[in-house]
Amino acid sequence: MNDIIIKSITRLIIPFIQLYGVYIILHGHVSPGGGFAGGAMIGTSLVLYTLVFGIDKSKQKFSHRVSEYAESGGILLYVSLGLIGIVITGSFLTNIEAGFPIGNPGSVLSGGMIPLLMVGIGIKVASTFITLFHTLIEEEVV
Amino acid sequence: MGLFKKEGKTCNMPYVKKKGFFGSFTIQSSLVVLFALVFIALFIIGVRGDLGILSFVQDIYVLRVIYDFLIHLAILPVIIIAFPVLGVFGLMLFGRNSCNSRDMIVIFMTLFTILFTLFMYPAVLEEGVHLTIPSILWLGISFSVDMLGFTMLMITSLLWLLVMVYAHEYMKKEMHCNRFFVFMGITYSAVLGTIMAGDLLTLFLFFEIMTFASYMLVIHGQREDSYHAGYNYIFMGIIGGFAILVAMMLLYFTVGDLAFTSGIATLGELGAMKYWIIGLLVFGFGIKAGMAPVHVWLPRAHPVAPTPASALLSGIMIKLGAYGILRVATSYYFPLEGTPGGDPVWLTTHAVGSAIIWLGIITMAVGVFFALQQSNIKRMLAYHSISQMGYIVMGIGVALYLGDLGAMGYAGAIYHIINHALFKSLLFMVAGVVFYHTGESNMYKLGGLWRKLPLTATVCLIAALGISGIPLFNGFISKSILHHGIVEAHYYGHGLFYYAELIFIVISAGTVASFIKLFYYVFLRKMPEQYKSIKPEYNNLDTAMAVIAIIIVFIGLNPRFIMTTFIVPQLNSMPYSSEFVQTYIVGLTFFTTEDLLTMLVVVIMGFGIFIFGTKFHLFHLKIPYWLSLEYLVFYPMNWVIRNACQLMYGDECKYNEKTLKRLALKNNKEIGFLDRFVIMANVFNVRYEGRMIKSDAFIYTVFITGVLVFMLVMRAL
Amino acid sequence: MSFLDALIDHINYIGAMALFVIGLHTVVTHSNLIKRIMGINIMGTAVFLFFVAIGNVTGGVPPIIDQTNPDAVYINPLPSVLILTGIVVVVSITVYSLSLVIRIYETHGTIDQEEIAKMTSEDRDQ
Amino acid sequence: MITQLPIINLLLFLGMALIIPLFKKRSFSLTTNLGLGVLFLVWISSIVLLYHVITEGAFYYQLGNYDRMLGIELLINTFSVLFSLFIVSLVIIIYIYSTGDATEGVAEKEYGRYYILLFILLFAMLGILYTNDLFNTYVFMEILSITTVSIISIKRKKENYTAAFRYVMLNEVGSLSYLFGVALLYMITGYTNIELVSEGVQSGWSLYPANILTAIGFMVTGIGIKAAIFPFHIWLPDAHSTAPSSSSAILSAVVVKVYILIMIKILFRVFGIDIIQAVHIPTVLLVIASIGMIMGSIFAIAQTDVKRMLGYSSVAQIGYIVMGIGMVSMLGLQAAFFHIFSHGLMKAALFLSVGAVIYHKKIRNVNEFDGIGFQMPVAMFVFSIAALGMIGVPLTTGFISKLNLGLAALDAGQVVLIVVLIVSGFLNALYYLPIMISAFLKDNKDQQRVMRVEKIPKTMLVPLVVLGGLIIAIGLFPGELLSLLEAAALSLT
Repeated sequence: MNDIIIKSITRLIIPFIQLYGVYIILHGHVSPGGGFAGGAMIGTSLVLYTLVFGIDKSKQKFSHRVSEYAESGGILLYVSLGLIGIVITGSFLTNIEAGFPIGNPGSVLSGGMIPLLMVGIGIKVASTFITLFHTLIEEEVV
Repeated sequence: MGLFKKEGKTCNMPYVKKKGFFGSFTIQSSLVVLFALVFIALFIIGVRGDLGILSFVQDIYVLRVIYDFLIHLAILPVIIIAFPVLGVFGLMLFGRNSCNSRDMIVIFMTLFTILFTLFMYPAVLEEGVHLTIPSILWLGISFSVDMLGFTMLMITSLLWLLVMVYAHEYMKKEMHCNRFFVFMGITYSAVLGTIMAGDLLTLFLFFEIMTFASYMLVIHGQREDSYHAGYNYIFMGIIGGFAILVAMMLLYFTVGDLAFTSGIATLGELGAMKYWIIGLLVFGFGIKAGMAPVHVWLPRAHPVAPTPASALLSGIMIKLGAYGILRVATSYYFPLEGTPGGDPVWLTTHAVGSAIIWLGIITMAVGVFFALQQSNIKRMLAYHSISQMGYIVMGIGVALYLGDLGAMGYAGAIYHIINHALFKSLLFMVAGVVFYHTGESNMYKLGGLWRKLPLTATVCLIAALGISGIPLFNGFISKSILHHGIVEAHYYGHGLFYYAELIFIVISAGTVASFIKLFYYVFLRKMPEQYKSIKPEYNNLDTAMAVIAIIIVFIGLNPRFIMTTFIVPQLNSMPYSSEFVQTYIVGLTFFTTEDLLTMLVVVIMGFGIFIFGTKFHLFHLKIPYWLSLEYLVFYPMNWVIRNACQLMYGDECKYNEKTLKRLALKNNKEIGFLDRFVIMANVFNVRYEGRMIKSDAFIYTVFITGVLVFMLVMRAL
Repeated sequence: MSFLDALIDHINYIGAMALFVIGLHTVVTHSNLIKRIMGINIMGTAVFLFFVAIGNVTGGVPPIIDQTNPDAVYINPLPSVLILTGIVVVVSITVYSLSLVIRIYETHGTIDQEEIAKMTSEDRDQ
Repeated sequence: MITQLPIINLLLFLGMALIIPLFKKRSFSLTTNLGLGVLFLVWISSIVLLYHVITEGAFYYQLGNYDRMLGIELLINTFSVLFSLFIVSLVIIIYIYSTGDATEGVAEKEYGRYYILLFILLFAMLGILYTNDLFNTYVFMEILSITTVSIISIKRKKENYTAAFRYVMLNEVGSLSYLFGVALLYMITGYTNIELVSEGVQSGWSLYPANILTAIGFMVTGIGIKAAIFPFHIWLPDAHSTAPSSSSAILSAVVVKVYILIMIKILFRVFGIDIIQAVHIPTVLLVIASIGMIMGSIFAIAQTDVKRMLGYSSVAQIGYIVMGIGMVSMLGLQAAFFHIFSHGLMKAALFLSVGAVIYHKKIRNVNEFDGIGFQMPVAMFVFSIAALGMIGVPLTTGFISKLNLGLAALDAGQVVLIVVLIVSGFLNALYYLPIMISAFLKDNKDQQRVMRVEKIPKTMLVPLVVLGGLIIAIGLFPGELLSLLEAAALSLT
């Protein structure tokens, strides 16, 4: 796809898609959305990038290695947040009781550690999406 | 017949060449046997207090301490079972490189078993040896040796020693001797365990081990026919084992206990279930005992095994089948001691007994009938084993049928177990020796061997006289007791047993005829040329045979010894009427005119049959195949299987054509039922496997619909 | 009339059932592997629809706290949350099976189940 | 602290799986040793948990302290702990073996991936056992399915792809059926927590029978597919035979059992004995178990590929377990549990020993086993022990399970089942014995028998010997295990 319009528009639109994804991730607990939805958006933006600019260029931006680290890191973030709960109150994934801030209903900071968990999920989902897509089109499966 | 495998490649170990007339090994092993015999005699006589030997031993402090320690050792059964296993380890460690040291280990291992068995005798005379090991195999296993078990142990261990002495020489010409002796040891251990079992679970455990270990003995020759025979043997053994297992579950479930104690009080209330249990047990043990409808493995397995193995298979292992029947019947189906004769609890025993008598009679008839047709010596002996097992089973049947008056049948069965073990293993040994020297086992091709093998001919004559039941030899004693038994069955019981007695006599005559035939064809007649070069020599083979022959004659001359030492104590602990036992068993006179006359009739009939048979070539008569048992039983099944294949595929089967043709064979000799079944499974697989795999979601749909509809319908009902 | 009422009341359940059967029918009757995957997806959608439909409350509002309307009836958010997980699972299964189909196409040269079965059974006979 | 152990077990496995890709550059033995360490840690903690559960009783663990109506809850009782201990122990043995033989058909760069999958597999299995939530079970089940299918297709061969695809298709149908059942239960109870659902089901049985009935049907069928109960076994032989030997052992000995445990959980804890008896599910189970026991063996007889044969044998053995469940009695359940243990040991031993033969001699055809016993004595000896166990010879675990099942059948008044049991045992003998006979008693066809004893790594031999020893040891002294299993069966109600 060597169409200049598509390339330019893609360049233009991808940051916004990703920004919206981040917004969705961070506001997952106060409005519809969350880690999965936002992560999927970010992942889709990368898929779009691959579609437009080709696999090679995409690999430079988001290499296999990076995605592997991101995938593991996403879950590890989630798990280590959960471990805080074990250390402090004796239950995995404890939220407010473990000392996370509780704000006003409706505000971003009201969910304790939920936004942080969502960040972890978002990273994981986004990287998984792009990895799946890459492996499928490379036919380098399993 | 244990054909020696691959010329020149025999037991590939150096063994010391014997010097002089007797080899040193022969002398050593003969001394061991002599020691064992003397020790047995002295010990038994001593414990019975006949010659004051015991008080002599008691006077010496050290001996007394050792004696007291040994006879009160509670774990004697475990020691006895462990000895052969130790021997196996010993021969694997030390005996790998020399035939002589290996066989010495084996012989001493057997000797020690005899000695330790003897130490149980004082305890057995009092209340028996009992040992329970809880938590093994979930329910716990237990050992218990009473007089019946002790009798079996004595005959087993003595015979085993002699066969091991014999095997040393014989196995020099076979391959894989080490493997043979290893599995011999395991089998021995299992046999001892079976005899000493105190409950059905233990019995079953050792019985199964024996089946699998002795399989290796049957298949030892590793030829096509031994594989066939082994295949037959192992699968029938497994079926028998499963039958016992089911019976065991039923018993445990209904009685709640597997120990050999009377269960008739509970069983009596069960209705048909109690007959199922005993039926399964008789079926399961009967397979091993070679009982008539399920004997088919026996004439195949015994001839192909090496001679020591077939001597033990025929001498000991099939007895364990009879022993099993006797044990379960007399423990579970007998009321407690002191139950009066007219008590209704005997009714079950009565019914079971009458069935077993007829099974025994049929077995006797089938065995002799087929034995007369055989030309292969070992095969003929195998059929005779079946027939003699029929005698024993009949004796057991009488023991059950007559209730508290069945002591005669019981005594006969036990006595015949002992006798048959002796003469049948001796006969197999003779066949082995003949084969050892000539390489031939077809009796029509042999002849005149008495000149070359005089001792073998003598012992063969003794054994033949024994099995034919000629007075002064041991067979006469047990056969006349059994004859008394069947006459009593007729007298006290149903009139139909009159015919059983007639069959009994005719079959005894058949036995006589076939042994006249054996002796005549093998040892008399003119000798074929190729056997002129045989040199007579004396070695272990002759030691073992001579000892057994001497025992046979001893029992024949002195019948009361076995009776009073081994059998009467058993009868006294059974719920038999003690009055009857005292009058008829203890006071039994052998060699009465009546018995002798019966025997004379039998012998004359036997000669008649022999002369008649040779004149009209009746012994070469091959009965048509379609009359044979296997054909009759399996024909319907084969028909079903053949047609099932047709049904599945029609005419065009994509399966391997050669195999498919085998399936369609009409002759069952070329392809067994199990093979057919396997081929059918293959065809079935080719036909349906792929199709099933393809229709995965369809199966799901059908199943889920089916289940939902089923549940709805059942709920609506 | 009542029948029609009931029909309309339970239209989402009936729809789910119909989808399930359609999906199953696709899986059973088609031998094209990709079509079978699509059938599975349709079945999955049916189950998800059913699950989500359970949580629906007639006249309910999305379960987001709204200070202006304190006594609003919320629909049950739990089924939707659960189904989100379910969707993720089915997505991964679908991706995986599609990649397998690619592999099968490379090695067997076909994505028709009948032909594959024929080939494998021929392999086995040899 | 002990109450934290279940979640720590799960996290250890998950963490191990996540760490492996980060170690890509390091030497591979580091990964395997670390993995072994993790397994041992979990093993020890499982033992501690078992002791705790037996002495102190079962306990619940709420993730994030959320209420059980909303959050995920773990239930740690004898049942879950005992079986997690079983799984971990067996996997340790197989794991040690696999460090010698992961190579079978797996490319070298895939090793890391294989162990990632293995640890996720363990994570999912333990999760299934611990969780007290129907939906959570579904999620773990799907994780298990995906990792299983990845393990099956990790060998890049064409039969692996078809086998894996077949597995995915059927298992996905099964999962969706299960989820549909969960939805139906959620509809009437409003919960997914097993205990709350169970209460709701008991009280709602008279009001919504159609819902519950359909739910039972769909859930049993769905899990039946995953557990390879007879008419749904079709995916199993291919999947288990094409996977690498060590993973075939895990799949056949452990993974399938986990699905059966889910089925037990659902039947006994969610619906309860009364309801399943009212809808005659035991009858259905007994019938399909009996057919499966016979047909699985008949299919196994016809196989020439030894691993496919073992796969079909698993189908038959699963029939034994389902039969135990179908009796719906304490004895039956206990017998089924025991057979889960004994079949796990025996099938693992069989697959591993056959794997050693394949590793060393590169033969898979049953007809080529002539004389293998002389070249690979240890492997074939263990094979023989396990095969005799399958037949039900005393001194092996197989005999005890047969005895238990038979007594349970009598207790349930189903004498027909004993006949099925015996026939199936006989059919087992029909295909296991010829292999043993030809391995030990026949000479190799193409070459004179050479006494070339096996040269396979010690890491493969030791697990084999341990498995063989365990089969005999538990066959000799099953009492302790049986009493533990009884406690496990009691903890279900």
